[in-house]
This record gives sequence, C-alpha cells and structure tokens, in this order.
Amino acid sequence: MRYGTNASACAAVVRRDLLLTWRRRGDALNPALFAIIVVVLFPLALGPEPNQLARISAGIVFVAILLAGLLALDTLFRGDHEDGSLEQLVLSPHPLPLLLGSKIAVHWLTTGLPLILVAPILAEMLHLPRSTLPALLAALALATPLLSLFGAVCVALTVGMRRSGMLLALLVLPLYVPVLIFAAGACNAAQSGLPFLAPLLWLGAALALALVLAPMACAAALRISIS
Amino acid sequence: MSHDPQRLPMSITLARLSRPDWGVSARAGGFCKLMTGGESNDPMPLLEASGLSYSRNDEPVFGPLDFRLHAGEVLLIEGDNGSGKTTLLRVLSGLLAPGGGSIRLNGEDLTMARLSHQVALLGHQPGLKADLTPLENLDFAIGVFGLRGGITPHLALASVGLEGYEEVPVRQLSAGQKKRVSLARLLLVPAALWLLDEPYANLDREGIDLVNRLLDAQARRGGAALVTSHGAYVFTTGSPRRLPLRATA
Amino acid sequence: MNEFLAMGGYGGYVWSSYAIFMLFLLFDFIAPRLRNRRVIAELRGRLKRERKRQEKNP
Amino acid sequence: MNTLTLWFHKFGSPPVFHRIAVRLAPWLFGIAVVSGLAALYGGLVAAPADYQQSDAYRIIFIHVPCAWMSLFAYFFMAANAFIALVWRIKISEILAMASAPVGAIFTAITLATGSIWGKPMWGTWWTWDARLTSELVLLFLYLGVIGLYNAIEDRRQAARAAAFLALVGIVNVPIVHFSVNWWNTLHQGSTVRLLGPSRIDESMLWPLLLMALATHVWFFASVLVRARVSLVELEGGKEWARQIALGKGEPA
Repeated sequence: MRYGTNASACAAVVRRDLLLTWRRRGDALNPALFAIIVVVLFPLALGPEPNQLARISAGIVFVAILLAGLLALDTLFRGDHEDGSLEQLVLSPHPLPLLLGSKIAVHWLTTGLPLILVAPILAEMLHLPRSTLPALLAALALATPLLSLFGAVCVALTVGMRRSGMLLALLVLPLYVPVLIFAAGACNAAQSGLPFLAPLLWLGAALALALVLAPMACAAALRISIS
Repeated sequence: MSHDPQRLPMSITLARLSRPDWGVSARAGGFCKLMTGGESNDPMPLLEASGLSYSRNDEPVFGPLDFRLHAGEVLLIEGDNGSGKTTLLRVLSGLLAPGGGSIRLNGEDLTMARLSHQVALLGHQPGLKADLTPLENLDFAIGVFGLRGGITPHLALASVGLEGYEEVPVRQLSAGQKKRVSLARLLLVPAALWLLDEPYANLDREGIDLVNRLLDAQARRGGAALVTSHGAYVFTTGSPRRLPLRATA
Repeated sequence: MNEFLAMGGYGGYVWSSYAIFMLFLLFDFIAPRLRNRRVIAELRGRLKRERKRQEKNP
Repeated sequence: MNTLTLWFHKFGSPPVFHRIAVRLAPWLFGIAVVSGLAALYGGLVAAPADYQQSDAYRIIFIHVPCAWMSLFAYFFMAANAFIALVWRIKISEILAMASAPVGAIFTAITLATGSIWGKPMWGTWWTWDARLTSELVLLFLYLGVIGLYNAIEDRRQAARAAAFLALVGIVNVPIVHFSVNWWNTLHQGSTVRLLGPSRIDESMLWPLLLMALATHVWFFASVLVRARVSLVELEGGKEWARQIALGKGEPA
C-alpha cells in the first residue's frame, strides 16, 4: 500500500493538467489571441492618433486581458465536471483546497502567463511609453493570478450549469473591480510620473491573502455546487 | 419528475461472496421494506448506515435506510430509474451530505474515514480524460488516491483485458473499454469499500463476468462493495449468491 | 400649489425621483403577491393531480 | 445544541414562521406607509429650501435612506447567509434570498435618484463619483446573488450557493469601496456630496430619520412576505403548506 503525500497528489494534478494542455496546445493560445483581437479593435474605433492611444493604453491592455481571462475561466472545471474526474478529485483523501490550488496554478500558468507574455506586444500596439512597461508587467504579474483565483471561486459556484457565461461574468465583475482599479491605477500613476508602488503593494497583499483563502473558498463552493 | 418517489421501490440485495457463514443484517424503514437474513452479532461492520435518508427540494429521494456491510460482502442495490440508487452512493461516498441519519465507516465518522483512504467510487461517468492514455489516467488516480500493494498500472490494465491499449488515447476506446479502464482504477487504489454505480452498464457478457470476478476478488481480500443495478444485469457467475431480499412497493 | 409643484424650478427632478421611489416600492409590494398566487395555484394543481391518482389506484 | 440554534429551531419551524409572517407583515407595511407619508410631508412641505441647492436637495429624503438600506439589506442578507451555511437553517436560507431582491430595489432607487440629483447639481446624469460607483458595484453583487439563486434547479442548493456568494460579496464590499475611493482621488473626480458632512438643519433631519425608519420597516415587511411565499413553495409537500393552499390554514 502506498498512500502518497499531499505534495505528490498536487504534483499528480499539476502533471495531468499540464499534459492535457500540451495535448491541446492549439487551444492554449486562444486567450492571448483574443486579447490581441480586443486591442486591435480600439485603434480602429478611436483612430490611430498615437498620443490619444498612449493615454488610455494601460487601461485597454488591462481590460483586454481581463476579458480574455474571463473567457478562459470556463475551461477551469468544465471538462473535469463533464467526464466525472471532478468528482474523483473531490473524493480524494488529500485536502481539496490544495488540489484545487494546484489546478488554479496550472490554469494561471497556461492562460495567465501567455497573457503577460503578449502584454508587451499589446502595449507596443497602443504606443504605451516604454518607461511604463515595467510597471505594466509588474501589475500584470500580480493581477493575473488574482483574476484566476477570484475567478475560480465563481466558476466553482456555476460548475453544474449548462449556459453559465453571462452569469459568470456577473459574478466575477464585482470581484475584479478592485484588481482592475489598482493594476491599471499603478500603470496610470507610472505613466504620469507619480509613485506607483503603493497600488502594487496593495495588489501583492491581496494576492498573498487570496493564495490562502481563494482555494479554500473554491473548495467550499465546489462542494455546494456538485451536491 | 413524473414519478412520486414514494412509489419507486429500491431493494437491497446482499450477495454474500466468500463468507457464506456470516449473518447479514439489513433493515430498511420508510419506503422500502426488506426481508432480512436475521440479526447479526458480528464484529464492527465496515460500513454502517442508520436512519440514512436524503431529500431534494424537500421531496424524499430515499430512506430512511438502515444497513450494515461487513468486510467480504457485496451489497447489490436494485431499483428502478429514479429510485435514488445513485444518490445513495453519492451520499455514502461523502459527495452529498445526508439529509438525516448517520454513516459510519469502520466505526468512524464518514469524513474522517474518507481521509483514511477507505472509499472508491465508480460513477456514471468514467472519470477519465479523453485526451490522455489509460496509463496516464491511472497514474493520475494513483497520485491522488494512492496505490494498493502488489499491483501496477500495467497489471491492472491486463487484468481488465486491456493489454495493448496502454498507450491509446482514451477517446479512441469504446464505451465498454472506458468502463474497463475505470475498473482498472478501482483495482489500483487502496480502498476497502467500493461504491459502484451501474458497473454492468455498457459491458458485454465477458465484461459482466469481469465485474463479478473483480467483486469476488475484492471480497476475498477482505474488502466490500456496494453495487447498484436497475435489475437488467445480475450476478451470472456461480460463486456469488443472492439473498432473497425483495422490495415491497 | 403651483409653486409647491415647481419646487423652485427643480420640480421635474424632485417629482421624478419621488415617482421612481414610489413605483419601485409598489413593484416590491406587488411582485411577491403575484408569485404567491402562482405558487398557491401550482400547489393546488399538484394536490388535485395527486388526488386523481389516488382515486385511480387506491 | 446551544440556545441560539434552539431558538432558531423554535421560530424557524416553517409553519410557525409562516403564521408569524402572515400576522406581522400587514402591520409592518402599515407602519412603513404611515411613517413614510409623514416623512414625505416633512421632506416636501415642512422642511425649508436649502440655501445652496434650493429645492433639488429634497431628493435626499429618499436617496439617503435608500442608500442606507442598500447596505443594511446586504448585511442582513450576509448575516442570514452565514447562519444558513453554518447551521443549515432553512429559514435563514429563505430570509437571505428574500432580502436580495428588496436590497436590489433599494440599490436601484439609490442609483436612479442619485443620477437624477446629479443632473441639476453636476450638469450630467451620471458621474463616476466614488459613492455612485460603489453603489453600482453593489447592484451587480445583488444581481449576481439573484441570478445564481435562479440559475440552480434545486432550491436549497441554489440558496446555499447564493448564500456563499453573498458572503464572498460582504468581504468584497469594503474592498470595492476602498479601491473606488482611491481611484476617485487618483483621478480627482468630483467630491461634491449629496449630504453635507455636518451641517444639517433639524427641520431637515427629522424627515430624513423618519424616512429611514419607514424604509427599514418596509424592508422587513417585504422580506417577510417574500420569505412566506418561498416557504410555501419549498414546503409544498408538507401538510401545513397544503392546508394553506386549500385556504384552510391562515388567510394567505
């Protein structure tokens, strides 16, 4: 008999989800592609004037990435719920928050990280000043995991539903508002030469808290919605 | 739902597999009455449900049920569609909180028992990832549930008749073959109690025999199993016997 | 009276606010009553169906 | 079982609760309407015009009590949600879910009257004022709870999921408020307040407080009626609910 440790169970979840993403690696690019499409629409709607675009570029990048993340959230539990492996995960003898935390981590790695990687391209398309780019990337590095963690709690609540898209957006929006405000605020402050560390620190504090609490909330929500 | 749950019978059949000398006790109140094989005075049962019931939207789904399951026993739960068999297994596995009554595993409260690796559930869905191979799926199950001694994923696949399919993506397997992969998972994980929801569905004659052999082996190992069936499939091999427990509607 | 209704030139704003307030609360008052009627009707229908079924096979 | 849960089990018994709700609700509505009318008289007739805002300020007599109610209803909902999730008490589930639509209505009134007041004062129907923005997010929180509750088939599971969301929301409300305030100062938006910080005449204060009382009582009356209906719906299989459906029990 070998029961395995919590760490080995989490490793198994991470390994499997990474493998699944690799098998469907074409789909993994979708969020990044979606963010690019959204960003392309703005100059077409607002006109190509560089100064005007530069002024609102940070905000557009964040909104595009938020929307792309929202689009990708649906895949977090849907497949697992449909084929019954979510049940198996819940029945595991290891703590569910840890396993879900691993799932969320992989989800961020496969959707959030690509979004951070395309962010410089998006910024360049919108003429974001080069000097603001570090602030943008730092804010994204803190904000995208938060979006994944908050989103996971809401997805867990809607997991059994067939058409949950609109409802999910409604549930997620109030949770995303503070993240968006601080992340975009940091960039705007950096762009206008103001100190931008404070909002980033707030985001960091929120991330530290959410890393602990969100997987637990996600587990509690999941137990409610699979019953 | 067009049916009134009170009119749906659910019977519980105890199939004593390897220990025919053991007394069997099953008593059910409420919506199903069972003829029992006599009260027992044996040691601590593996699974003990007392007054177990579950309601959805305040409509009773099953229960209150009382039954005990000892090591070496297989309990066949028969009932029509909608009689609450699946719900019963989900309650017993801990996925659903019981509406009333209590479940004890080895004398422990259910949630604690689950933490000590006691229960394996085979649900309606096979719980397999279509993009992964059977071996990869089994590796994941081992990682999350642990591994029984003396068996490997290859051995388990061979014993469910899937030798040579180790590296074929699950999406290319037939429904019956997927079921067999789930059965291989049961063999691998170190659970004393199996909860099998319609294990005979999608299986051919040979597959049904396979399930019965696996159940037999599980009972011989000192494990136990709860099996649901809507009655179309029965134990066909010679060794398991059924106790004539009939539901009265 | 006209002066009262005019509200110092802000009559439109003030009265429309109060009208919205009243309308929303009226809706809040009526909505559960309509739902109550529907729930009771459904329950009666259910009872009737059950009684019919009982008469058919006692 | 401690005294609290015992108390809940006594008054939380559905038939008892239903009987209390049926008796209490008309009285509460009566009190709410009478005190509300008195407050309207005080606000529209008795109170003098503001020296700065003229008569437009009279909107505060409904705007401010409704804004208070929007928060109060959320706290009431979250408290019941907490009780419902921890002790699995059915009445608390129902009370939490009954307060969501009422709270949403008060939030909507707050937003509508706030924007109407903004037109003469700021010259625009909508301004991204910190309070209005927080209130808008609060409305989304309410709509999320209501939407989730209606999207799940099983009523009790739906109530538990929505209650969980309400608890997540109650953590979120102060964070949203804080972040929106920070955002507002960053962008140096308007800081005009509908209600001045300290100076308020007594002739203006009493209609305001009376209206606050009226809206609170109205809230409880409406929640009781809604909870009563949900209770009959949920307990449709039980004898007491059938008696009520057949008109034999308490008058509905």
